[in-house]
Amino acid sequence: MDLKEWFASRQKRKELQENIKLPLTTEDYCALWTQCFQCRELLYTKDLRANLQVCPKCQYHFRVGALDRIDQIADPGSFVELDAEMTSADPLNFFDTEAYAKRQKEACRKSGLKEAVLTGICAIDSQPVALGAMDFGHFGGSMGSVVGEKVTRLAEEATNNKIPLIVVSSSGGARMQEGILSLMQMAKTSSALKSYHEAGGLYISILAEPTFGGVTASFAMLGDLVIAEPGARIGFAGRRVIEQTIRQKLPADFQTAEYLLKHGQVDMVVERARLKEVLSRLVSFHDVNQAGKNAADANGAGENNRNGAVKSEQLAK
Amino acid sequence: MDLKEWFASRQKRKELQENIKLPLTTEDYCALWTQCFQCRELLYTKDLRANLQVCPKCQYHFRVGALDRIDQIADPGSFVELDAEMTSADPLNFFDTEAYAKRQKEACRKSGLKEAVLTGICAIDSQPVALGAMDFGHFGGSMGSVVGEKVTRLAEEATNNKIPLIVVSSSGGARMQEGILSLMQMAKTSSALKSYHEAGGLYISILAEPTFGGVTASFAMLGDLVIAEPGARIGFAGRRVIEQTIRQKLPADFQTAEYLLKHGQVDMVVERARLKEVLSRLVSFHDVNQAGKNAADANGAGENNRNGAVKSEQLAK
Amino acid sequence: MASTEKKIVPLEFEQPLAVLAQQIEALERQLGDNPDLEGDIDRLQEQYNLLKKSLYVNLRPIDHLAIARHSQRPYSRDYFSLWDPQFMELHGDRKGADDAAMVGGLLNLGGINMVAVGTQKGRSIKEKQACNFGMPQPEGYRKALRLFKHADKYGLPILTLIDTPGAYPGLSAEEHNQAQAIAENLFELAGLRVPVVAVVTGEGGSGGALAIGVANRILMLEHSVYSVISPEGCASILWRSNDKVPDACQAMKMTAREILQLGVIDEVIDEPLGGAHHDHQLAARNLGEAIVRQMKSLLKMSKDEIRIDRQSKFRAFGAFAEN
Amino acid sequence: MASTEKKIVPLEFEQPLAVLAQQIEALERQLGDNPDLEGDIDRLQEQYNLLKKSLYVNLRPIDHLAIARHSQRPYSRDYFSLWDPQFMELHGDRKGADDAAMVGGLLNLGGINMVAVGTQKGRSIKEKQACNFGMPQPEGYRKALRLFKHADKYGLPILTLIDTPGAYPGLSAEEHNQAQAIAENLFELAGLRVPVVAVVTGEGGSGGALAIGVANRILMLEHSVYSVISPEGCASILWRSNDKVPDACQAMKMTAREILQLGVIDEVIDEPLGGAHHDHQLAARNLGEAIVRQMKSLLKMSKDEIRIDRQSKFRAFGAFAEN
Ligand SMILES: [Zn+2]
Ligand SMILES: [Zn+2]
Repeated sequence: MDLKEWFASRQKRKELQENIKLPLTTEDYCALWTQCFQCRELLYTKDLRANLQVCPKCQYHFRVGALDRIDQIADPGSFVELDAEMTSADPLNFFDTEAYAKRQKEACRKSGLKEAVLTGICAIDSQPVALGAMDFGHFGGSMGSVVGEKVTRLAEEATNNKIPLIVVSSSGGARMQEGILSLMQMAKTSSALKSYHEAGGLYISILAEPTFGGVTASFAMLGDLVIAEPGARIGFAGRRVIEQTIRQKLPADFQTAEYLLKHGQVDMVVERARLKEVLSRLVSFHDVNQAGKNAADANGAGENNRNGAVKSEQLAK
Repeated sequence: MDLKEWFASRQKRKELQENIKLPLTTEDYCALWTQCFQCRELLYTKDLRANLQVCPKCQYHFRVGALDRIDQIADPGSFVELDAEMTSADPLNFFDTEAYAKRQKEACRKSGLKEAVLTGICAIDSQPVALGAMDFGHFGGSMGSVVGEKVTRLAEEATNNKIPLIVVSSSGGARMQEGILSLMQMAKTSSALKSYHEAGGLYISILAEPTFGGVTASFAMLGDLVIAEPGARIGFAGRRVIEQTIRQKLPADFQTAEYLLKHGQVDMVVERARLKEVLSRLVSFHDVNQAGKNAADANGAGENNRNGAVKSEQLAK
Repeated sequence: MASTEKKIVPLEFEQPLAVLAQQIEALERQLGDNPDLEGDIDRLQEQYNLLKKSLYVNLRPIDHLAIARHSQRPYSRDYFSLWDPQFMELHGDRKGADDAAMVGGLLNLGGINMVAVGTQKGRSIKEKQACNFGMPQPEGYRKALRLFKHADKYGLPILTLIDTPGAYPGLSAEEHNQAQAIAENLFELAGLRVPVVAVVTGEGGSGGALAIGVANRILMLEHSVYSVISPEGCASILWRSNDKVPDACQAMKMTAREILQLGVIDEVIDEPLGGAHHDHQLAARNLGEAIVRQMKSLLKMSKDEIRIDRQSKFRAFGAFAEN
Repeated sequence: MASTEKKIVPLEFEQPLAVLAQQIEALERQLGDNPDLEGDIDRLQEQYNLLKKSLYVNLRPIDHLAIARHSQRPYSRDYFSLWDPQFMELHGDRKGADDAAMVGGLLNLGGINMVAVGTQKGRSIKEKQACNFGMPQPEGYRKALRLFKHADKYGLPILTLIDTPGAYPGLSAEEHNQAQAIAENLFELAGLRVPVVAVVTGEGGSGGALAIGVANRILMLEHSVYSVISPEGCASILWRSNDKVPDACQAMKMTAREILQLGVIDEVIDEPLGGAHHDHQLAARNLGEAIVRQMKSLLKMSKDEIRIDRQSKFRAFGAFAEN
């Protein structure tokens, strides 16, 4: 599907029209100075943001909010949000030391977001993609019904429009306050990805600091390609739980992106500065309209690779 | 396909008629007494054979030749051999300290067989199956072009007749004297099994003492179900080669059937006395005509399981 | 019956009952010397029966949890062999491990050939250790997946029994990508074209339970529990206190009846009074009948319908508001 | 050219050539003092060129083996980066390991997007150890399989480069079912519906080579070898002697031209004089052109034709008599 077509068809959809939020801006919660978690350098917050939240001294990758993440990946002005108004219910009437309803309000106030994931359609170097970005700053990026539903709908949107799907995960896991329903979101999102997979889709999962629990054990680990950000901590069980269970000290790099790469769990670790470029090339390399089709349709190699942006210069030399 | 039908259709095939070898008898090469490899007990050879070549004292499973193996598995008189006359060529004109051609003759004389595998169609508790049995006594059970071709044809026969396939492996690996062509038999047999698999076939691979190298790394490890005989040594590389490479002593049970079971490589270890019964039940449990079909065709559970010989008695109590 | 019952280890909330039982026993011992005691015994026995009934109808969530975790509760292997003495176990993931915490094989239940898979806790100390207390490793989930695919190939319906505290939080489990193993099962189960019936028979612990729980029909035994996190984990995170486990049990709505009310499962199966551990045979018969009933109705659907049925079921889970 | 050549470590059979080169060099050093030497130098140079040409047209099988194993020979990673400086490597089997002896990723060669997979030997001691001297473990074959399936999904053709002594004969390799890993690759490669081109670039060692070698078109570099067992293994088993390696090389017919004659491969690709290690750029260009040519012709077939083409090719291998 052509990006222009998509934008045209979108115009007809009333509920989407109401939700257009362009351009993306948000009040920053950071103060004037930020100290680097890793090298302890004091950084001017504005410079840090300009450097994609990467410490210029030690390359420590700070967490990125969903809005900033989208800005870093999507072509400027191209992101059109889906399901922007979806909010959590409280199916269990959950109360621990505080009511879930109250905690939800508090989370929204702190993050400036309605939920822990933003989803939408955008362009990457003019190639249309379905993009989701989680925000750890909202309720620890936990997956309740809304995260599950929005990711599921995004996968369905990608299936219907035959466009690549990219989700940036950053989450502490399932949202306990929604009980068994939050667990079921793991199966719901995975099921939607299964249908997307069989339709020949390309799903690139990006694992950002931190990704754990039910999110890792569902859509985050189901990418056709899986990319991790440098230094990001990624796993199923938390480090402390494991240490308590096995009564053994864990290696220092345990559950880091680099550890996962060494243990064959991610395709690549990509520094944030190169992320958009890599995504763009991966998207252009895989023709999602080709997948499942007969190779004979392509009438030879050139045609078969008409989406290929990467050209071998070496061979021509 | 019904067994009777198969036998009827077989009658029309001239080349098969010529090759009928019923009933199976062979001159035994063993002397009057045999000493058990494991417990050192001196056993009366005739008794040992009557006990399926299993030591009555320590249950050591002696190697079984292809003819005896077929007798142990097939319903009496039901085995009809395929490709009985196929013999090795000498494509490389191979000569080491002796010509391959001469070694082949010697192997035939010693084993009384034309090649290291016998293949055919038989019945197991009246259920038709394609059955292959390797003979380690012939050229170390090595796989050259004939073994590859006969196993491939057997898989094709099973595919065409929609019947289960059972192969008992016992081999030192590929036959060096046929060079690269013997290596290619691994791919040829695996490719035939891929087609059989996609046609919904049931392939039960039985690993007998010893199974190594190119046979293990092709058809022997590709069973839908994999059964090993107790104590059988099974692996890819030989124990000595590994010890020389890693300069480390290997565990005593390394590469035994029980070791493979512990390491998740085989579905079950089945003693020879129960092998036929287990095969019969596995064949009856899986409806190869059902595989790939729509469940709705079955009109309910009873029909869906009309081949099921195993009935739950407990539930009726 | 009474003699079987006596061997059963009472739970904490069953103490009043145990005390009464002891009193009855004491009186019975004196009965020979003093026949007048018979009336007292009868009265106590009546009291015992009343208490027993009222006790088991007013169970708190934490009591269900205790029953679900009772070490004499029937485990997957018990059910399989009670249903089918000829159950043929299939081992291994084909790639290096045979996880004893995940049992699977070929089962004939009520005349239906099926592939059965279940988590396994183990009863003796040795068994428990071998089974890692019912906590599978990635290799266990991959073994289950291999069996699911086997079933799909031959059109065999799938039964899963769930009784696990969860996937094992260990070093090699993380190294071998526990998360991916679970996710892949969710993904592949969604696409199967054979009927899947899942039963929570004891503890349904989080993602480690769900990894064999993406089914067309989900049943729970009366005293079983199913939750997104262990109550201990929930209490420690939300209340920062290990004393608040009963509150966590309450808050999470993890009992069979509550989960039924939330619409996540299809049926609650009654257990023998006091719990399945009081009568394995009866528990197996009740559960077996329910499974066969569900399987029979599912086997009427076409392969496509089966898959759509399962995917639609999970598609609907969730509670949210749109503007 | 001469200066590049000098850095190259000569092989044993190249010693006469090396001696001549040293003599020429010595005379050249004296040339300033004694201009009369120029004629001698020219004569020696001519002799050198003649010897070089005759040497490389009369290579024994063992000489090809030596060239195939030359530590300066280009490896998979060299070819990938020479062909496509933007080659995107994809790591891991997703289940616990990233075998460095098996390299794979997304390659654009001659304008064709493809998935490329190759064994990798490593050049420095450290690299060699990391790459296990080019001997993959089961995890390496499973990583390759993952990439093959990725290619199949997106209709991307597959290129494999083979240069391995074989699969690693180790303890954990056996534990993790090396045999099954290889067998599964043979099985799955047979079923792929995208073009597969395999090239033996160095050593084609047994099942460990074949596991990425079930292709529609199989090419071999001029000095590469391909055999069912290593010549050392063959000599030790059949001759019971390590001195008989040259005889084993001869007997097994393992050189590119011999394998072509046996009908197992489709094409032999010329190498720069003396072997690919003398000119990586030229070797890569020649090979790249051959691959692109083969790929283009394969891409004209339908997906079904591609699969049938591959399966038919392997179906035909074998030499036997029927009665
Ligand atoms: Zn820093
Ligand atoms: Zn014995």
